[in-house]
Amino acid sequence: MTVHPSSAAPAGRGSAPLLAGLFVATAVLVAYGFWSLGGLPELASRHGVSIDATITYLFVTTGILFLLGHGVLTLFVLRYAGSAERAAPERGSPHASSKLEWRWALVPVLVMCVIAEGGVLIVGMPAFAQLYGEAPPDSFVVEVVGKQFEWLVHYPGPDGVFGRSEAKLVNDARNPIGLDKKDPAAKDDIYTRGQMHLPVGRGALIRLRALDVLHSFTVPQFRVKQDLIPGFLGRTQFEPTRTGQYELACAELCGLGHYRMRGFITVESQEEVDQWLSEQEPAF
Amino acid sequence: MDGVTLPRPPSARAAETLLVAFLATVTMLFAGFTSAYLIRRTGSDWARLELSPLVYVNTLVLLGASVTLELARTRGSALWPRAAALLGCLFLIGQVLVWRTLSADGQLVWHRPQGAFFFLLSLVHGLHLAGGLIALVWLLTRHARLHLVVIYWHFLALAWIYVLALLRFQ
Amino acid sequence: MVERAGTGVLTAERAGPTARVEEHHAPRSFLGRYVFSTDHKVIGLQYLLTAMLMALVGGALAVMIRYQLAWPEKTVVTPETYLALVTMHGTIMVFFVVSLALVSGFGNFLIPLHIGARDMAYPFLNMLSFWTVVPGCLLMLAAFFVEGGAAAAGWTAYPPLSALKEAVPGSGLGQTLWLLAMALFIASFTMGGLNYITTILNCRAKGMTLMRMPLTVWMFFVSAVLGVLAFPPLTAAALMLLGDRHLGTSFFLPGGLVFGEEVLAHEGGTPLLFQHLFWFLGHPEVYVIVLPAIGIAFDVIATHARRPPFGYRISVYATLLIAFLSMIVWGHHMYVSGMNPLVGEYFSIATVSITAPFSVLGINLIGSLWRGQIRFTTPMYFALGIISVIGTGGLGGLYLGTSTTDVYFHDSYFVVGHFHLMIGVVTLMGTFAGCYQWFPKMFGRLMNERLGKLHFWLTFVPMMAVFVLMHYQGLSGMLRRYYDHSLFEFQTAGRALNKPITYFALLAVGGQLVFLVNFFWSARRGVRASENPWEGASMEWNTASPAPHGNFGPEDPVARRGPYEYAPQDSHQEYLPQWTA
Amino acid sequence: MKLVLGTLTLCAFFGSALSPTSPTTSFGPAPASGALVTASPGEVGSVKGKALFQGEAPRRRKVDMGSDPACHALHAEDARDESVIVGEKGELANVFVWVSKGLEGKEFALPTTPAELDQKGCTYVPHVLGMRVGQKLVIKNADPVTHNVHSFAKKNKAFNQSQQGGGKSLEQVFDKEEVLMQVKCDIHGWMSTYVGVVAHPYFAVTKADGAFEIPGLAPGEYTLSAKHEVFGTQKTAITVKVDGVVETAFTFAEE
Repeated sequence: MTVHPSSAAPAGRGSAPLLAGLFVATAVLVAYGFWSLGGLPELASRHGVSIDATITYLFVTTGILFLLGHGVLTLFVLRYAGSAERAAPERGSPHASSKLEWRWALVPVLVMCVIAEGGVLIVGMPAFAQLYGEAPPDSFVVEVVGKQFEWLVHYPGPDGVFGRSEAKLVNDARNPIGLDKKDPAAKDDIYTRGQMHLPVGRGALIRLRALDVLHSFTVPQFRVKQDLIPGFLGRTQFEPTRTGQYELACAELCGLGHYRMRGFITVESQEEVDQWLSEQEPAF
Repeated sequence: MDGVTLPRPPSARAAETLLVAFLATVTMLFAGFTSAYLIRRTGSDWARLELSPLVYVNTLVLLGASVTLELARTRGSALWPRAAALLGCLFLIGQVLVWRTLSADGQLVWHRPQGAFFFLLSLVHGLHLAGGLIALVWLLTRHARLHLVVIYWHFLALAWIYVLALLRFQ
Repeated sequence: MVERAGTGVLTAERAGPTARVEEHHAPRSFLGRYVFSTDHKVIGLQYLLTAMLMALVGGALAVMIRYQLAWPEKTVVTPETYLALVTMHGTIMVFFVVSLALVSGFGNFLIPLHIGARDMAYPFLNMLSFWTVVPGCLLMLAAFFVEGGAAAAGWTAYPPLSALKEAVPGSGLGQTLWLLAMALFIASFTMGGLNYITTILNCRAKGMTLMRMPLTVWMFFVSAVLGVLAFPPLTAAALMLLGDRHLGTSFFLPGGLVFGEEVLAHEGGTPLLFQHLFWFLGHPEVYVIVLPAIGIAFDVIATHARRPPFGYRISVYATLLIAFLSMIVWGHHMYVSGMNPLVGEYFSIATVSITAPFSVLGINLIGSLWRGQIRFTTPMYFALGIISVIGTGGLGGLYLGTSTTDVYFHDSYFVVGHFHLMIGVVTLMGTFAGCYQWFPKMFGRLMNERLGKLHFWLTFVPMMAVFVLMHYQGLSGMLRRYYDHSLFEFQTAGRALNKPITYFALLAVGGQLVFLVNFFWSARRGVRASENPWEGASMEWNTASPAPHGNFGPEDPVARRGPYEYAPQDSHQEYLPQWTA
Repeated sequence: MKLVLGTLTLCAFFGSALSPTSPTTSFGPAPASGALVTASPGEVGSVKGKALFQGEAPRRRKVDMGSDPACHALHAEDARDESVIVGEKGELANVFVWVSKGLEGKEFALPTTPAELDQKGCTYVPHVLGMRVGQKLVIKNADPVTHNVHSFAKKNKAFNQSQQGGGKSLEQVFDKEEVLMQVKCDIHGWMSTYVGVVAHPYFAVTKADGAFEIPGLAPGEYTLSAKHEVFGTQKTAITVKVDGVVETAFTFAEE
């Protein structure tokens, strides 16, 4: 079989600057966008510092790799654009240079081991330990019960003990978290619909429970996100560091009102929290 | 070219490859069920499954079919595959009987997880065996690809012993 | 390259003297030729056209989603419909568009041509696989018209939401149809995958050793192995979910679920179990569809840069490593779903390690241009675009694979932007590159280059804009699967980008019309193509355009060298085709 | 009370009252107009009574609308839980009273006006609604916020739809009897209403004074039931005589 002269292949060098321009523009715009548009909400928790540090670390490292990659791509597109003048490409069997190929394969492996694994282990670990390690012994304990489409916030009341609750006692209007009236510890319990008050500068330990489907406890400013799984008692912990009101959102698809599942977290001084708690109506 | 061409029929090795790949799929299916089983077993409502002795009779029948097929492969008589098909049918009937005894015991009801798993696993296994049975019957007249069917049946016999062991030793 | 033939697996199967040689005539009837054809090329095209039809639906859903997000105050759809849109868009696009077009469509079309086979190993199985997925498509679409609407529990179908009709309207009949359609899809895809594996291992032409296969074939092979191994656990999960929905079993449903004033009778199940089984498939599925796109990019770049791909063997090994790793990292989708943090750390380390072989592929893609003589054809445009998109999307994956940062990014728009870049834009661009590249083998004509390049600009620019902007939304904390973001103050910053994204999305969807026009116009009116219009060296160019029934002439093709002998060192030819002596 | 115009026309034809032992079991379909008129005295009797609560009335908790400030803003002072409303002398409101036995096989014309359920101030109005099998239920939303209307019907087909603030009304029809089917809004968890769907027109809901009246009941023996969402169901046998008024009372207590 003979080799036919190409009828479709030759294409003008003019494409090279166009595509090079496109890749430069992509690199510059994407990087600039990350720099300027992608601001995280203002941080308001202690462990969040490490999370933000990890994000910044990845910003810088992946940013360099991204720009480098696009730079080389652009250079190659310009440098090796085919032209009528250059009759043939430079010759050389690739297998003669397979050592070179292996060397180039080692580069990303090493770079990724250092940048990515290093990042995961060294920069990321502390935040993970704070999120999932032992809660500080003096933590302020609150329970959050997720249901379609509300956050029910449950406080143990003055006795500091959460009352027993049971699914069959749940009544939407009268007993939304199913507290057992017969349990003495439940009498003084307090529950609210989506109102959580937390003391500033003290660890908060949030017990997580769901009544119907999956939900996810999310406060972007605290950099926390943890799923609520029906049938399991989960938990998350963080330490609010700034006073103010924050929105509690649901991050796991839970049904048609998912986008409306809103709660409020007020971070204030311990005295104000105590004052607020004392104003609440007890469960029974 | 006018479209008259000479495609090669798939070689015996192609059929072997297909079978091995298919067995890998089936293995992964049982692996999926196994991991589900191991996790679900830790549930609060789990109770031990009391298997009826008929299960072991069935197992022997299935192993018998495997042995018969092995004979069919090495001896080459037309009788052995027929016997294996018969034993395969007996196994399936036996499995249905097991379901009946278990549901009479109240063990094979949907809200009992151990019963649900037994039913699901034996059903999936039984469906694959029914497929093997069809292949066997189809090949009764031809001797060409018998060894593939034999491999498949051996695999299913092993799979059943695995399922049984999984359900039995908890 | 010269491969030492004659040992072990690397030797291609040869038709021995005992093999029966039958005369097969090309079918003459319309039904036999175009409908119930067993010809891999026809089946490939059937898949491609089916995927195009499904893409029209998936694209329309995307437009509706974007419209709602940009103008929530107009409330064109209700929240429950919105969830159905999101769910169906995801399912249709991942399984019924990208998987069908790229893996099933191009896999079928290219594998036998590439390896010098006359058809797939099992043509009837191949036809059966296509006609299994067609009712699957119909069932999936039918779900829009049943009571309660289509499935609305997300494409991940997490129970309890997907298991209980009380939980969301779409979890009625719509979800059942969804599960059945997925079962048909899985059955079809498994048949196809088994056929690919068998064909690649057994039907290669004489001399076509494994290391003489084009990278595209390698990628299809790895993708088929992954698919065949990863889908069964999802099948198991789907069976169990059906049990929970209709038979009263409790595999995934724990005790004490309350809806209204009723406590459901389920007891003891674990919702997390489903997530594990789902992602055991779900993550490899990403590679099932991304790898073939990368393979196509390698082939297209080699053809049009007139150079062998940089590090062919290394790419093969890297791909095998990626495939292996992809099966042990599924947990990175579940960092915040309550898994043991130590397990989370393991998944994080394993996940991030994928970046090493993956970036080797990236380096090799760029390296393939090195010292080349680039011809800027339309397929080359798309292949170069793929490099840029993989770079962008792939690096974004690090933010999600690292468990620490995923706590913040999980279920935010960052995730949406990331996976759309990787399994949306990369795969679509791979499909397009393939279309432009191998159109001559489909219809004997070339696609229009002007329209093709216009299509490239209308694909790359708006799609990158859409999904990169979504990364910024994710950084600002905006959450996904929200019908309306205006209720939350923290989403104000991200919401501002909703309108621009929608404008770009409309442009991107509209740009695809250019492709459709080009495709159908060129199929009948395009410039006639010679046998080898791109001067390609691999086996598919060793036959007429369009490729005839049986693919090659009366004599079986023989592979005498590797598929990428461009600018060979020891020859004065510009390139050496694989088949010439 | 609620006999059908068609029946009356028939009555007029025969020029006499239907005898209590009339073999007619079907009152026949209503004419197109379907207007409901009260039967003249002399043909029918009625039931009157009160629902009472025994014991210390539970405190009516403040409805916590904290999760949706838009709802909170609709109330000048705190709304109170409506599930148990007990008057000073123990009168129990929102009890659904209906004839649960004795009307089997009889058919009654449907009212042409639909039953209406409104959402106002993020509460349902009325809190307990009685309606007929086959009658249209119109659900309105007078609030500026989105609600979802989710029925937990056991015998009828359950539904779950969202409804924009001030948006289109939703319509539903139920084809089976079901007393106290819960309908609620999942977005605002406190919002719950109960709908009693019965096949005949003989039902009532107790008012704030605990009183109810079911007029126009043909003479005969019936079982009268009363159901409260919290305190459950009570039954009593009654015998209605021509022109007679049966007085009865239901007393509920905490379990």
